[in-house]
Amino acid sequence: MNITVNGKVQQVDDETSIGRLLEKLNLDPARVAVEHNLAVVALDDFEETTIAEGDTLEIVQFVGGG
Amino acid sequence: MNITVNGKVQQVDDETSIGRLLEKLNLDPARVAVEHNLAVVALDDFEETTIAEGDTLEIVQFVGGG
Amino acid sequence: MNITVNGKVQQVDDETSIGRLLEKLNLDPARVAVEHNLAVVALDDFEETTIAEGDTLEIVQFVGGG
Amino acid sequence: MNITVNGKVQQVDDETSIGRLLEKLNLDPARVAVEHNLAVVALDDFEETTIAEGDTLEIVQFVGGG
Amino acid sequence: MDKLKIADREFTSRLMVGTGKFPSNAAMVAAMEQSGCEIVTVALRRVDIDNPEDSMLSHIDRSRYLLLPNTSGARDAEEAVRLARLARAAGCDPWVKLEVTPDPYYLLPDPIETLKAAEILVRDGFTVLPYINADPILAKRLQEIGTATVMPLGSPIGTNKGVRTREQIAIIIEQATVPVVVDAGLGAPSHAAEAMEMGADAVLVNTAFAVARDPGAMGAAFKKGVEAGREAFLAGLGEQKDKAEASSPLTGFLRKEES
Amino acid sequence: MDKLKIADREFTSRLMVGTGKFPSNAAMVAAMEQSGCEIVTVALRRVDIDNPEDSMLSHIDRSRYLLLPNTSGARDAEEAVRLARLARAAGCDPWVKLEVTPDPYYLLPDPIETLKAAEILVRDGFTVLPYINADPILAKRLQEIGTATVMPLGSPIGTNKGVRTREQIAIIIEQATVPVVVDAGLGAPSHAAEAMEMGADAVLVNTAFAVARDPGAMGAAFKKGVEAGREAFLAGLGEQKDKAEASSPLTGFLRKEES
Amino acid sequence: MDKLKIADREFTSRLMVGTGKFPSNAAMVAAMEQSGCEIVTVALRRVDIDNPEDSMLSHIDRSRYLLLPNTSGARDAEEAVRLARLARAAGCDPWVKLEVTPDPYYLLPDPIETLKAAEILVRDGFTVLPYINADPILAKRLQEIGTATVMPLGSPIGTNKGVRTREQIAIIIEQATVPVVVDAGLGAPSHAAEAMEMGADAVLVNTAFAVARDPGAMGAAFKKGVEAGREAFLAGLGEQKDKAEASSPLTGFLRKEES
Amino acid sequence: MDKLKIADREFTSRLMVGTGKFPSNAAMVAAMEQSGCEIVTVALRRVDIDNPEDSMLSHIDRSRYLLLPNTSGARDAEEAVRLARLARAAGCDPWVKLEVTPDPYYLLPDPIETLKAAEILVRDGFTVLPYINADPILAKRLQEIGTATVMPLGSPIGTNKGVRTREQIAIIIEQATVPVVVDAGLGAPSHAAEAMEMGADAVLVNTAFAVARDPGAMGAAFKKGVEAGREAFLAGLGEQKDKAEASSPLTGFLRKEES
Repeated sequence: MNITVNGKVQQVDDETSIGRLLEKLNLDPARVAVEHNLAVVALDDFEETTIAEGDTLEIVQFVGGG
Repeated sequence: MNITVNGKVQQVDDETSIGRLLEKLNLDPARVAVEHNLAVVALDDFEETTIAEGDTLEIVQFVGGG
Repeated sequence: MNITVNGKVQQVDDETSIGRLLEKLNLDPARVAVEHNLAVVALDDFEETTIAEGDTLEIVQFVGGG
Repeated sequence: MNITVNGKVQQVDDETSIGRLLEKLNLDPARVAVEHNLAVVALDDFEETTIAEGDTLEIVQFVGGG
Repeated sequence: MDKLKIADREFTSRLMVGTGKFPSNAAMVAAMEQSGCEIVTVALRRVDIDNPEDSMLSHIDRSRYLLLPNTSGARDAEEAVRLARLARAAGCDPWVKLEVTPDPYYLLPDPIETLKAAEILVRDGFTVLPYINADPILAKRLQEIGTATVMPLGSPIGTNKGVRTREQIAIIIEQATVPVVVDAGLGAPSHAAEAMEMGADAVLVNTAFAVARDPGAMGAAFKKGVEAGREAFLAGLGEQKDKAEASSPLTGFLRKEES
Repeated sequence: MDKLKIADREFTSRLMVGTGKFPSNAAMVAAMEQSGCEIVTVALRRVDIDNPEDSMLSHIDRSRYLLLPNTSGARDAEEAVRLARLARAAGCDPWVKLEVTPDPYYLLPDPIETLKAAEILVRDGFTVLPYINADPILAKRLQEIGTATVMPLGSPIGTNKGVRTREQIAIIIEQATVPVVVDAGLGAPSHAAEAMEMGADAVLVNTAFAVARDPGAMGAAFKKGVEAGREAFLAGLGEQKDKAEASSPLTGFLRKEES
Repeated sequence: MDKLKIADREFTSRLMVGTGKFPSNAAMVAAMEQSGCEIVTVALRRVDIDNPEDSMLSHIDRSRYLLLPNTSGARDAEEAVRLARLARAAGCDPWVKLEVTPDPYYLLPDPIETLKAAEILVRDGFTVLPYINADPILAKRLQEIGTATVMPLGSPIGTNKGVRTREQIAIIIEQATVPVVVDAGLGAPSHAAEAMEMGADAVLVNTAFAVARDPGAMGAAFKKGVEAGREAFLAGLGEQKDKAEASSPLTGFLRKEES
Repeated sequence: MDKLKIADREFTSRLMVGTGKFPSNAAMVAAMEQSGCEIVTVALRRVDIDNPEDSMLSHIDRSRYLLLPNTSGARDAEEAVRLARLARAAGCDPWVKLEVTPDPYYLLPDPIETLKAAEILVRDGFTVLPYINADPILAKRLQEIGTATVMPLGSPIGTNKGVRTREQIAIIIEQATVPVVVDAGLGAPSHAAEAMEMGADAVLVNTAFAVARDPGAMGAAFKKGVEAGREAFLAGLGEQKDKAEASSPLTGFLRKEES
């Protein structure tokens, strides 16, 4: 199915979760924060949060800033 | 009857208008602006605007300002 | 004979005067000032001031300045 | 005899020295500097420097300063 | 010819005069006249019913000066709007110098209430000249909602400290799509000239006139200061340099030319 | 009427113009004319024997402007004296702007050599206007030996940085018995106005005109700036305050009067 | 002992360090360590899915430094709130340096959106440190709605111009009921010391470290500058005087005492 | 290690302390100790024969501090030379802070007499530290005749106004071949830090300590201020910019990357 991640459309398997998506993207869950359809998702909920066709995800991490 | 003019309670005759009140107060209608129960009253309406018991009036004039 | 004018050695005829030198150099006497062996020469004295072998002359004029 | 010390005329015995004068004035020689007729006198010379009628002495000490 | 255009009106003078705190009406009029101003600000206050004074308006030739009522005394948007409407009802053109100053000590403007009042008054058909802190973002938002100018302060009212907000004013001017009028704190003609040299479109001055030994002469002095600054801005000022530059040629006198 | 008196001469203008570095003689003349100046400075240089240029003097109406030769290029008192005498021999009045600047980078004046040259030139009958660092003690010594003015610098020549020596200039003005002419570094009319507001008697400007996009217009702008500053000084400026002062009455609107 | 208290936490250091623009993580860590800071700001950005970099967090000892996420990049209140919540979800304490900067050129804060976001975040349980223009009224409103500090700018971010908003900062400090942290534009220890001498409670510095030849040494220098300013504030600074005052006794040497 | 070298002696501290005007000897000693200074200035005055006070020297540990006698009170070169010689006779090392201040109001130094006295004292074997106006040419001449430092003033003595002579001090530092010690007017650690950041080699402070509520603590504050400025100078300060520079990355959050 198609979802939008950080502004780009991505092909992912159906029946996936945020946890599995991060794994697939080689992103350490402890190092990122995720917004799922504009709602922040807590780290503990990554696994059970399933992603549906057309969902929008924002995955962010910390960088240097003043 | 009692009305409030510029924050002070005043005794005035029943059946009075803004025009007559200004006259009584020796104020030149052309030199002031009047707010009647929070609504601004146009100069031309001074005469027909009647005042009722408990009304609140603000009468202001121009002074020097920066 | 040799004289030094504005720091450069110049060949001039013997028996010359400041007036004649200026003429030869096409300089308007009214527009310059002359120092002859460190002494200022007045405009009126240009003619009778004769120049000798080895003399040093400074010829200056006005330019823009602040 | 009369001498001038720090701008004021003083009566002192004849045959006196700077050393003795300081003693009389209860001034610790190690804490002051002395000018005798405009010439600075070294600490070691206080004793043998004799004072004559009309001499001028300046006796100074250190104070706070920026 | 170099005109100042605010809303649909053109002005020759770039100096606006405030009428507060003058020792006398004569002093006020002298400052107004000699300053060459075309816009004068006035305030509204409650009439003292028990002993009304005669109105200062009788001293102002309204064929010559545009009366610009301010909303001084207003502590929030609602009071400011009421004052603006009262001024209009009193026969003024629908122009207003919008001031919302909750704090009576430094009389600094409230950005939130000022924007709120400006939105209402613009919709209400007023030509709005808002007095603001030197805040470039606020200035941008105000011009976007349709104010006729922005009026950033140079320094707090009445301090005579001049343009102490230089950095911010420069940014406001750079980003402005409406005239920038520097208001408050301009205590000397050099301050007014400095603002104009930076590219400000006009200045508003009051205290400097009111406290001058000779208010009329001070008006004339500021007139020249404002014109000097404006003309210098148009004539193209040079930049500041860190190294000195000879204003006389550096070729040596009485010695060989130098490279 | 408010005149500037230097030695035995009176002037209406308090703005002196330097003639260096202009892109053209026309630009120079435009700046002179529009500035309203009555005194213009010039320098002396060796004639280039091999290709002499025509003299810039032909462009200056000497019935209208007093020519004030400077001693620029002089690195010590002796060179300065020689230059002054040459200028006099060239037909100038015995007036001289005394400059002794050993350092070619910042062109700052030498206090020792300047005082020495001033003593000689005063004895020699010159009217001496010495260019100096903003040094109150040096200024005092110069006026004591008879110079006609003192000319402290605002900031290094050609930097356009304005009056960066405010503290010292204020002391010089306070102690002066001769006119104080602020010279060098005045890059904008606001700088000139500031100097005049402090009580300076006149200013000298050159670079700001020469580098302006429109030198003539800049001359006019400085004319107004100088007059603005002078008039404000005479009209009595108010003091700077730390607390704001309302320019509108603080009696509350629509609420009880405040104490 | 003199502690800085923000919300319910106490800090010994009054210098906060920004982590942006460093040439290397090593340089960043050196500046953090030598500055003695206890609070460091960080930003949030989208992960580049295609080539993710390793997180800079791995270089920051979180047992030693409180991570203060900022909302940089947010152009309005809603974006700022989302960023703050993401940072909290990422495991940070609910503290946020609130920045709303619609304009990408000067990065100046938006007073309206900042207040709006602050209200939401305070209700949401965040400890909010808002970055603002030097606007005393806005500062007052923010502290009234419960922000933990106010962070007025000294001059625009990254300019190194120091405290160019002195007048306004002084008023903010005078009226503050929460710590005042001067942020942005502090380019040298003297700037930081000046802010602290005025009575600021802390400062935040980033660019000055990141662009220094030796960021670690610059961190140590600012540490001393901040402490110097704070200690001088507590020790009671003297006032500025216009007349000189001898620091040596004025009794004449070698002449009669003077009155 | 970073040492200050004057003549043939090395110092770790770059802060010199003046001993005038302290409320008590205890306050003076506290300031000296906490400032970490190694050089303290003292003055010479006539003993009051009729009621001599005990000498303040008894409070100064001369194994720890180098006593630097000044020539305050001297109004010309001759008096200054006599004072220097008396100080040496009183057992001081042949070091002298040369001050010639004819004017008792602003206590500004006389450039002519200072140079004259310096020439005599240098020939006489003294290590001469002359106090001067911020005059780059005079500074150059003094170092050329062999003074051990130059000590330009930041602002008039005792005014606490800081470095008001920035332009000139910067030139003096650029041209200096001997240590530049900024003296007079430094009223806060930020002032001292600013001078050091500019590249000054040391500063001398007195009034700021003497008038502080807590002179000892103020000594400690200045110690840090001076070190902060010096370390920042060595660590390489960034330049001032006119445009803001983000300290957080400008890549948009939640929107496409921006170019």
